[in-house]
Amino acid sequence: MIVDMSIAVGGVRLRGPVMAASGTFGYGTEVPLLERRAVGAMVSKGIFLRPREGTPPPRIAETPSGMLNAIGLQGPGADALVRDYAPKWATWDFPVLVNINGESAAEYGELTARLDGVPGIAGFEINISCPNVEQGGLYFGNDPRAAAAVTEAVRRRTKLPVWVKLTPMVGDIGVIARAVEGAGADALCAINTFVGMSIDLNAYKPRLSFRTGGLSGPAIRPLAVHLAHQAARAVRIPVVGIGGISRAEDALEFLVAGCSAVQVGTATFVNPCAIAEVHDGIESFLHARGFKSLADLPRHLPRD
Amino acid sequence: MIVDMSIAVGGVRLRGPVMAASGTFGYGTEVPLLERRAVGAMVSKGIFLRPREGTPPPRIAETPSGMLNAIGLQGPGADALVRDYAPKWATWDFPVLVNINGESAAEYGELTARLDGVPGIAGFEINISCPNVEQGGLYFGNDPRAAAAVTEAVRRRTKLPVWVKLTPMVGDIGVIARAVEGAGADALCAINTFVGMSIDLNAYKPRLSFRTGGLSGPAIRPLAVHLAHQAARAVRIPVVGIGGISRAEDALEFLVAGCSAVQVGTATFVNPCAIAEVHDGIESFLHARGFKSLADLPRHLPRD
Amino acid sequence: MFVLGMRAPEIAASVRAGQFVNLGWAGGPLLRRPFSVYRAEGDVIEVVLKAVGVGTAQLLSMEPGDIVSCLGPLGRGFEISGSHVALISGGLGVAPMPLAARDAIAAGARVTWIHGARTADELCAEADGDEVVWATDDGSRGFHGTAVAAAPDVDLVLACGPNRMLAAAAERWPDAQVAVETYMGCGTGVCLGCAVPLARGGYDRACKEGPVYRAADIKWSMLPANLHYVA
Amino acid sequence: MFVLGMRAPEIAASVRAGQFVNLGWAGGPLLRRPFSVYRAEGDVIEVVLKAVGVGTAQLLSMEPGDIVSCLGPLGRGFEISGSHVALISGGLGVAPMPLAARDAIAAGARVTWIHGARTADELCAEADGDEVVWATDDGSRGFHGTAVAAAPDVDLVLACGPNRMLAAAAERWPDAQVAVETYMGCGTGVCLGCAVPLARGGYDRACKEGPVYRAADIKWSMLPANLHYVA
Ligand SMILES: Cc1cc2nc3c(=O)[nH]c(=O)nc-3n(C[C@H](O)[C@H](O)[C@H](O)COP(=O)(O)OP(=O)(O)OC[C@H]3O[C@@H](n4cnc5c(N)ncnc54)[C@H](O)[C@@H]3O)c2cc1C
Ligand SMILES: Cc1cc2nc3c(=O)[nH]c(=O)nc-3n(C[C@H](O)[C@H](O)[C@H](O)COP(=O)(O)OP(=O)(O)OC[C@H]3O[C@@H](n4cnc5c(N)ncnc54)[C@H](O)[C@@H]3O)c2cc1C
Ligand SMILES: Cc1cc2nc3c(=O)[nH]c(=O)nc-3n(C[C@H](O)[C@H](O)[C@H](O)COP(=O)(O)O)c2cc1C
Ligand SMILES: Cc1cc2nc3c(=O)[nH]c(=O)nc-3n(C[C@H](O)[C@H](O)[C@H](O)COP(=O)(O)O)c2cc1C
Ligand code: FES
Ligand code: FES
Repeated sequence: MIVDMSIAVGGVRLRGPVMAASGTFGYGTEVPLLERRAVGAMVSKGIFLRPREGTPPPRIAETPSGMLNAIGLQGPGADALVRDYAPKWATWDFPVLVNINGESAAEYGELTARLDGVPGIAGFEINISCPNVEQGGLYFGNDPRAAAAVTEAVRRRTKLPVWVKLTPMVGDIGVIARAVEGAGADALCAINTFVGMSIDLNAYKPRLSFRTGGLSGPAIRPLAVHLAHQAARAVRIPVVGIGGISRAEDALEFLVAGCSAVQVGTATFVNPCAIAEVHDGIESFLHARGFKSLADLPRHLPRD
Repeated sequence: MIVDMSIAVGGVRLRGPVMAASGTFGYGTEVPLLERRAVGAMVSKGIFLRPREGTPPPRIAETPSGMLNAIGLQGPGADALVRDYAPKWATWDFPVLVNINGESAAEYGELTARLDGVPGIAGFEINISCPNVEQGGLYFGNDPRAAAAVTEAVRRRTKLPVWVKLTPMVGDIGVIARAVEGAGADALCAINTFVGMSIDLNAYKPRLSFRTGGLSGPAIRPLAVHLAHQAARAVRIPVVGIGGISRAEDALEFLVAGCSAVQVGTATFVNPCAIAEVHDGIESFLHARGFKSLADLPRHLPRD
Repeated sequence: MFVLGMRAPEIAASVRAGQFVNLGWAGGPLLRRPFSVYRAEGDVIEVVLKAVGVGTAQLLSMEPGDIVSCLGPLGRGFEISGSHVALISGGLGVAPMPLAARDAIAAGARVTWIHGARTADELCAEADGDEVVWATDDGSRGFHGTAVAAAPDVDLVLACGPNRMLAAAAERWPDAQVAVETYMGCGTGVCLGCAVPLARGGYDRACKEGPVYRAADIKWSMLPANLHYVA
Repeated sequence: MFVLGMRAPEIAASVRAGQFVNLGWAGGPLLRRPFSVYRAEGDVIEVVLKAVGVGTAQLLSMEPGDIVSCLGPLGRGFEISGSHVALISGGLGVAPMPLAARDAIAAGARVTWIHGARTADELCAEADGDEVVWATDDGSRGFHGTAVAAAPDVDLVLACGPNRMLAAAAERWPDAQVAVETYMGCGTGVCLGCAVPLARGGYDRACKEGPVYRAADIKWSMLPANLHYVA
């Protein structure tokens, strides 16, 4: 099969369109049976400037075709990341982006400055699904000004590619997409998890200790395809589709809807070879339809 | 089993907390094997003032633990409803609310005036998940002013109970909930379907002729429980929980999260006896825990 | 093509040709799957199917004794009349025909069954009727051409198969009775998901007013042709 | 309690007592389900389970020849040492004990197995060890009280069972090795869903640093006690 699967997304060259989504692949050192050849890129677990403990258990709950998680962005902080992981990433044959988080635009900027130029770090994915502590806990992700401010704060500290990962919990995703495009994002990632809740009927309280959690998995795929499509229509920069991808057909839905590449998350928990299977399946699909390269796939839906 | 399952919700007395959701029970005359004793109330298929053809097929598509629909609010219009269905409803032993729709606040008001006082119509459920044609197609449902304007327009034309059915596609459901409470709603229904899209990879276009559709079914339940809980925390009027309920445990999640009653939608497609099974299951649960009445169920989660 | 039998005494006793059952089972997909009743004898009904997706694959991996929830009989079947009836089927469109043949014969009619396929491999093994005509697109068996072209002119034409075959039948016999295929949400008339576009404007429900229609009553250009019923 | 055997030669050859496998199967729930390896002989591993929810119910309805995807061996098992080892189990906490007994005996240790249950009905049928002690909450068989109370003082205590039983073991033997239960997303260390609160602060991953811990290293007050592993 000779299909050219490579693609450039927001300043990052990928050998294939299937990446590992943040928080579902650890720091890339844990996944067993990993078929590295198929990994387009990895986005590492979301990190803050300083170490974070994360939330008490229970942290996950299963729901129909999905799961809720409230990990609380547990992580070792920027210094440990630079010391323990980046040197390994520098030797790998696929790029690693760091998913960055903060409680204020300034903190995002500071974290970027700390990580910029560190060998092994190919770019940044800004997670704007964080509460904005300065604004009373409102989310950066559903306020176009706050989202743009965070993007600018990061953009000013680095020449590396900056991707912005959008939250689905918004009235109009196009507004946020345009705001962060204007603030200098090189690509958008759509989408992060939806906020959900599941109740323990024995205890009359939420199953998760954090009360709410982010819903991921196949359940959200139709919502994610719609939002990624809306984002792709709103901007000129590339959009990376995320949400409920476990088979090649799922990924192809995002690509046909206008995305340039995709990330696989929860599916890796179920099947450690999910990324390779999605990659290979896309290749077979393209081959069977006579496409010579990923770029030939009809990408944009007929507009209304 | 002697458990008092009755409850009053926003001016409507129900013999049980489980109602039929709009658009999933037709006009109440179609469902086979119906166990009427268990139906708390029925909300009829969404109606406009004038007849509507609806959208071309395909109108539905299955997704993991869910389905997308774009029926386009096909319906016979107010006059036919009054002539063909209301007289039947007037003889039934459970109340029927009419789900009302419009393209402008004025149209909602006109429809209410046409239906107010017609025997068989016990109240109104305002569907605010409609595009506001006067405002360039923005949804009433994610603009607090537009949502309040529609609620007021309906409120002014009737003394019957007015419920407002919220859309989940909003940045902050509490804002909309408070706006429509302030405009005179007697209860809130949370939630309507989420907008989603599914792609036909043979045709490189959406499966649904309308491109997007509303996602319903178990897949959305954790999102619906969260939003219903948020709405219930935001207002003093009762909230009716809707979204992915197919078993008693599902309904109980909404009740424990602060809802007063629930509606069952998609589950009726799969199991025409779903309402009765959910009702009976809640009764058994209450009985097994020693509760004498539905009102005794611990209703509000510990607040944070 | 495989045949699946289910004990369903009430349905077996009352089902009419062209009606369907809506099947659901534990561990299956969310929505039920509609299937025409293929045969009904004693306590048992049969459906004919092949694996096209997750639901049909699961049905075909069932073992004797497994339990399927079977809602039906649903929809409006064929209205049989006249002294010479032609049954025209394509692919899995054979499904409603054995019952149609039974009823037509019981009503004293002569029955000609014309079954079409792309190749001889796709022809179904058995057919009931006074006269059986095979038609293949590639001429590998019987008539070389479509089942519609192979059919004689008779009093009543009943047809089932891919929507594009039915559209062709509608051109030749406006009064033919055709069983159409749509996606279905409920099968019971409440969801309006199974819309069939009508020549006079508006939509009917395939599960309630259909799945059998007078051929000329359908606006064929708007009925999706790419569903999965028949390959 | 039922035992399910699976052909899994590589896992059978390498699994250590206290490690687990993460099982997934077609038509099953989204997430895999973790199970301790109960026995390993030749090409076959066994797990012990009872139906508590949808996943275990589906596993128990499998037929010989059905296929289960079996990821493992996962986690860190027991470290066996000393000349007298006590195995303390409650309910389904028997699961890792046969392998632990095997390894302890192979290491030349004397093994005392204390198994606790609420009533005699809940006791498992068989137990391996030089000495077997039963304990029931209601005194209907063996020692009247908990397994922890029934245990002798020995060189090494290995325990598995409800988290509240393990918390009691931790009070008596800070150096006991306990196998804890948490919900798991991946079982492979990437999701951080299986957080075990540590006495020194922060969290470990049950699937990677655990599921076996030194008893005193866990902050028991923060570990949920209401999971489903053991009724
Ligand atoms: C009245 C009627 C009678 C029929 N009789 C027969 C028969 O006798 N024999 C036979 O083999 N087939 C029959 N069919 C078709 C049969 O129901 C489909 O083959 C079956 O639903 C396919 O299911 P599947 O799970 O195998 O495929 P799927 O995997 O579900 O099909 C592929 C895709 O089709 C879509 N899809 C399938 N069913 C639906 C649905 N109900 N709603 C929305 N989307 C859907 C899904 O999105 C899916 O991705 C009949 C259909 C109708 C309407
Ligand atoms: C290391 C380890 C070893 C184990 N060994 C055994 C063993 O040997 N024998 C045994 O019987 N059991 C064992 N268990 C427990 C076993 O995994 C559970 O009994 C099983 O997951 C329950 O699955 P179920 O589908 O039957 O129940 P469910 O129906 O899934 O359980 C009820 C509820 O629990 C929740 N839940 C269950 N599993 C998860 C999960 N992974 N993540 C989030 N929520 C979840 C769901 O929300 C569900 O509503 C072990 C667990 C662990 C962590
Ligand atoms: C356990 C878990 C942890 C996650 N952690 C992060 C994170 O740290 N940063 C982030 O931006 N997204 C995080 N996500 C979101 C995923 O990257 C992805 O956007 C989401 O899960 C939807 O994709 P999926 O359905 O393929 O899982 C996490 C998701 C899961 C399930
Ligand atoms: C086929 C279909 C038609 C619907 N029509 C309407 C409608 O006319 N008006 C309305 O307010 N909601 C409508 N809904 C939304 C449902 O009433 C309900 O809010 C939603 O389906 C979520 O509940 P469920 O998951 O139990 O189905 C419709 C849903 C479906 C599936
Ligand atoms: S399938 Fe629901 S109305 Fe026909
Ligand atoms: S279960 Fe995912 S890290 Fe342990």
